Amino acid sequence: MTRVAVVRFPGSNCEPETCRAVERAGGTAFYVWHRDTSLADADAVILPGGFSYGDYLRSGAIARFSPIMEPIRRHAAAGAPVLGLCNGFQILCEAGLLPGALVRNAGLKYLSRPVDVRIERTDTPFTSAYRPGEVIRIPVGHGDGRFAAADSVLDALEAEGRVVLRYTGPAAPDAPENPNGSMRSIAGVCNPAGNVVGMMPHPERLAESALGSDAGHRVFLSLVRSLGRTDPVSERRSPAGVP
Amino acid sequence: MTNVTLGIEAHPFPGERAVTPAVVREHNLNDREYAEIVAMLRRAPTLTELGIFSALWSEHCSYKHTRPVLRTFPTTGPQVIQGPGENAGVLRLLDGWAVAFKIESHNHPSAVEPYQGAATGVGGILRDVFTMGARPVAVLNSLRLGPLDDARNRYLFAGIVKGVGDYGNCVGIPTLGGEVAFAPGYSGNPLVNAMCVGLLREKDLMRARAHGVGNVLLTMGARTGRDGIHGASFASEELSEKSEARRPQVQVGDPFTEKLLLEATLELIESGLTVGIQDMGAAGLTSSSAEMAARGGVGVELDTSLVPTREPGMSPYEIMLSESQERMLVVAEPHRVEAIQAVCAKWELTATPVGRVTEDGLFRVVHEGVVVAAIPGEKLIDGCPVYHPEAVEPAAVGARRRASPAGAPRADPAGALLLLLDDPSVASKRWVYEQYDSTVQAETVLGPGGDAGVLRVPGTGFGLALSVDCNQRYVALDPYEGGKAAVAEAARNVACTGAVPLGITDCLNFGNPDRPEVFFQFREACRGIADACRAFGTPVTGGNVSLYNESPTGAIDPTPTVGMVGLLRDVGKRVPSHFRAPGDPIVLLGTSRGHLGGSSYWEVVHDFVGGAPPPVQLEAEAALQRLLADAADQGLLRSAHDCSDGGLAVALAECCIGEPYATAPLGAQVNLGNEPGLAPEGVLYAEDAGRVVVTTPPGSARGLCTLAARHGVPAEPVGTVGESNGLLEIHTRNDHLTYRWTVPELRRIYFDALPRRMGGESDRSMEGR
Amino acid sequence: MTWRVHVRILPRAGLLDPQGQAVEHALAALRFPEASNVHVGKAVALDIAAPSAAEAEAKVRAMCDQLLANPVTEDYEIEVDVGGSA
Amino acid sequence: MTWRVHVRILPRAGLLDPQGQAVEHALAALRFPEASNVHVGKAVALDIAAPSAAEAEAKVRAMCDQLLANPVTEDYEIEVDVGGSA
Ligand SMILES: Nc1ncnc2c1ncn2[C@@H]1O[C@H](COP(=O)(O)OP(=O)(O)O)[C@@H](O)[C@H]1O
Ligand SMILES: [Mg+2]
Repeated sequence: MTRVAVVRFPGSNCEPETCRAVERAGGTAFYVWHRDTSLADADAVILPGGFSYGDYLRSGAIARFSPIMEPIRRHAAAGAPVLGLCNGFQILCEAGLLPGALVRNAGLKYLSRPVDVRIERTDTPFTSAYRPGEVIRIPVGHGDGRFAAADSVLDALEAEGRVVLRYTGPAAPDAPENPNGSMRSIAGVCNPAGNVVGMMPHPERLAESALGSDAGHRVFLSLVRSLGRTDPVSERRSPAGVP
Repeated sequence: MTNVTLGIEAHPFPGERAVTPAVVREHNLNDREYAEIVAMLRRAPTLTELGIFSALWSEHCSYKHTRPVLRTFPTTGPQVIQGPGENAGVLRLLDGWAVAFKIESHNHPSAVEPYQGAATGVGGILRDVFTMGARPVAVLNSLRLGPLDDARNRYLFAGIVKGVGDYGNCVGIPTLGGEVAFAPGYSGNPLVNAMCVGLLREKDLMRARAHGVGNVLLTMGARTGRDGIHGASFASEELSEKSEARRPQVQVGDPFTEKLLLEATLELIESGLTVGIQDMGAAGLTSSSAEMAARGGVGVELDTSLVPTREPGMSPYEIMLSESQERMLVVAEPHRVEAIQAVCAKWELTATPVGRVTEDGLFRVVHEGVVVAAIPGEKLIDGCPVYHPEAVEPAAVGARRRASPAGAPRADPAGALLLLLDDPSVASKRWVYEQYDSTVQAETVLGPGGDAGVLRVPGTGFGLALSVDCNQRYVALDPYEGGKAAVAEAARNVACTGAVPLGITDCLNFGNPDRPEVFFQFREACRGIADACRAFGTPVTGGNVSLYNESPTGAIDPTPTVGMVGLLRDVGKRVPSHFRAPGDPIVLLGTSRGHLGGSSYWEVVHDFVGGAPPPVQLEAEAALQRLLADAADQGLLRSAHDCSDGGLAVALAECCIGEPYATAPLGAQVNLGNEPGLAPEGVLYAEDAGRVVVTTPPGSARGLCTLAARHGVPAEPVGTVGESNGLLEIHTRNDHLTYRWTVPELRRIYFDALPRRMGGESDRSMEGR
Repeated sequence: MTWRVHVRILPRAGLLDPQGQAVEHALAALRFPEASNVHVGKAVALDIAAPSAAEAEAKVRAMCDQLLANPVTEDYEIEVDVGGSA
Repeated sequence: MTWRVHVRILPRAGLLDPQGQAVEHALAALRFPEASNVHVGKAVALDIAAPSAAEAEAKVRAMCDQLLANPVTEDYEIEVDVGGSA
């Protein structure tokens, strides 16, 4: 069984659905607390969405100092999968595990809506079950989601193919293509080795057809498959209980 | 001066102000109430006691003007686990699950400081629900503002929406619905009503009672500051220049601490470590401790010098009356205190013993060894005089009901639809609900933008449908019919998804009850709510009264907001609001009478607010609700949307425009108006109650009509869904006219109305953080 | 003349400042025990065209009262950089 | 000695500052055309216990580098109020 640690920071709030999404894909999910100093033999780590430390000062700025970040760094350096979703992405950027920063949306308001994103890379542990260039519609919910970095960094990201997800429009005839003004419409990036991925949209929120779409399911399926330990029974998307 | 006569002794805290007649008046206690207090204590109260009485005997806490009327609500039913009187009402669902829900106003604080006022309103209602052991799974909000051409109203609107959003978003509770309306009476007096819905296992229900003499009281969560001192009595007076000056310190919300408090509270309840738990809402420590004691039939003693404060030198008066947010009061057996503190520490919170349960029935406050308050606890809660204000309908209201518009309309019947879709009260509220997280928790089945929000109960196949509604125009013109209409619309919205309405919570926003016309509105609106709830079998499980919603410019429109919860047995069968596919037959359910009284059409196109609002036929509404649930269950519905503001034409336009993120809106061809003598305005824009536009799968229209006949609901196939980006064509049979609109244009107007008006307002999003 | 003006907007004393508290805790955890009484607010920087520093300040005061600061929850301070530029 | 220290954190020059732009527009709409080049950032105020103003500043610089400012998108300035208090 693929063991996935879902990190709870004070103020995280997407942990239950993240665990359910992992389990629906055939993995085993468990919580680790931000003060823990080990990942309890996890094969992969997910930093879930939410408002760690209330987003005070800057989203992710305080959480990055949590004790759990040390084992996460080691895990990442060893090439094992690490995924940051929304606030988790913000924390990974603040921690320097991913490049750039996520700043206030260009519209200056919190934005909750579905977006269309294109899968730009399918050789990461979190996107391998998608087709290259596939466009999926999943929700965003963030106030600080505008990806920003120096031009040189952006050029390097493009050159190295490290843009994993890009906003593409339109998700509605009258909606802007790039919902938060992210530079180069970037919705998700990875580290040079491709094992650390961060994205602003929430695949875990739309990962079962009972809610209208399972567009996000394959993020978790990719992970479980890439670790090569799929449990054939639970892959049948049995509805998982709340962990 | 020591206050000893024959009563129980209490002493002024050194340095505090003497209780003079002026000070009594400042506390909003009238002569009769003060005399009751002196008689009860058999001496003059200390300042701390005066503050305690002032808080608990405010309308907000005592319901002294409204209790007799509220008693007339139906509150029982097989589904009711907990009716009014606790922090939230609780209804039974399936498989051992129950739903706790409640609505509350935060009008006055939001008028002063929109961002924090609205944010702390959400915080308060979340605590009311998790205090019961329920995990919050949805919030809804009902907002009323003055017209958006006024900069102050735009500022209030922007701040309120941001405040509601930031708080719920941060705690991680999806906002699944709400309503917003604009009318001149709300200028300077906005309404912010927030509803929270939580889920629990019936066996885990926690009631907020103190019992067990010797048990310990602990405060848990944030420190106590000077925030909102006298918020409860502030909320019970009219806004005036004077209240500006003696405005309490603004309460600032901290949703981050709230989230920790939520987790810690649920863990404490689940672990069985507590005897009782209650949030500190209005009047903070005073009301939480006094109410818990009264419910448990015991006394309490608090030592305010033990309460952790944010600032040094706070007096017992200030500590008792502080409305600092994100605090809870816990009652526990002494040997559990350490375990409770350990749970709190895990969530980075503190819990501090500050008092104990006593056997003498007294509400006693000690500070640094001085007894500063000693009041018979039961009388403190029940002793407040009850008032029966006079209720008279002014003749002018009756005249207004009989009137009809005089001048020429601002547009012909075709152009009227464009004006209506551009009216901020009718237009899409996407500008609002995009600022609210509606998908966190990943149980959202139908998000905002339709008739009701629907969520799934985790780990099950069933769900809840939720809606908040009130048409204040109807209530102003005819409070009884308006009260009925609020319940009927909420129930209809819930029923449109296929759910069965289960029960309501209400938030009764009115003006000053001492004015007979206001109390008339109150009494009659409540009678309407009660009658409708009886007819639908949806008991009132709780709610909130907000009076004195008046500013120097006048009273608000009476606004009894109804929050409805419905049960959807199979979320797989939920019915969305909007048209789904070209070729689907369109069926109109209900009876069209061309009733334009009280309509949006008259308001927007004739600048005339008047006429009698459409009467609600309660039996017909109930039959319609049953039909919708049956039809959904049998798979006969592809979409269902009720007619409300703007009547049938607006409802059809909304069905065509589609869900907010639809890639392409759909057209429709519709034939209307068999009723002889109906003018096109009446056919298009009448607001007859009890009507729903539905679509069926191709070939099922007849089946639906047969089912409708069995339920006694008139049903008429009226047309067909058209092509994407097509036309909405409405043919009125009486006069052989066909009205045509291009749906993409309707869509643009409908979605652009609020952003166009609020465009520049984002600057004030500097508010908050 | 153009003046560079800085405005510092902080939560009013006595009001809860959860952001300031969070930062203070974080600093303590990072072994900066020397920090206390931490508050977090907004900084606004602007160029103001005005004949004198005093008039630039008066203008910005008006801007603060009308827009930049919340009169109910915030206090502000204005600093005009000495020596404007033509 | 305790020093009152103010930190001003502004978006790095050249980075899009939508909040600054929005404020500039709003000011123009309120008839303050004299404002230009508006930027909005954060103000942090703290008391620092340190033997000298220079050491207080050095401490706060370290806090900024580690926590208070984001090196990718923000620049900061530190001001130590002259004359600390004992
Ligand atoms: N304040 C709000 N918060 C969240 N959603 C809202 C709000 N106002 C309106 N909505 C969404 O827009 C939908 C349509 O609103 P409205 O036109 O008032 O509906 P109805 O007439 O069916 O009650 C609501 O059901 C809700 O989903
Ligand atoms: Mg409706």
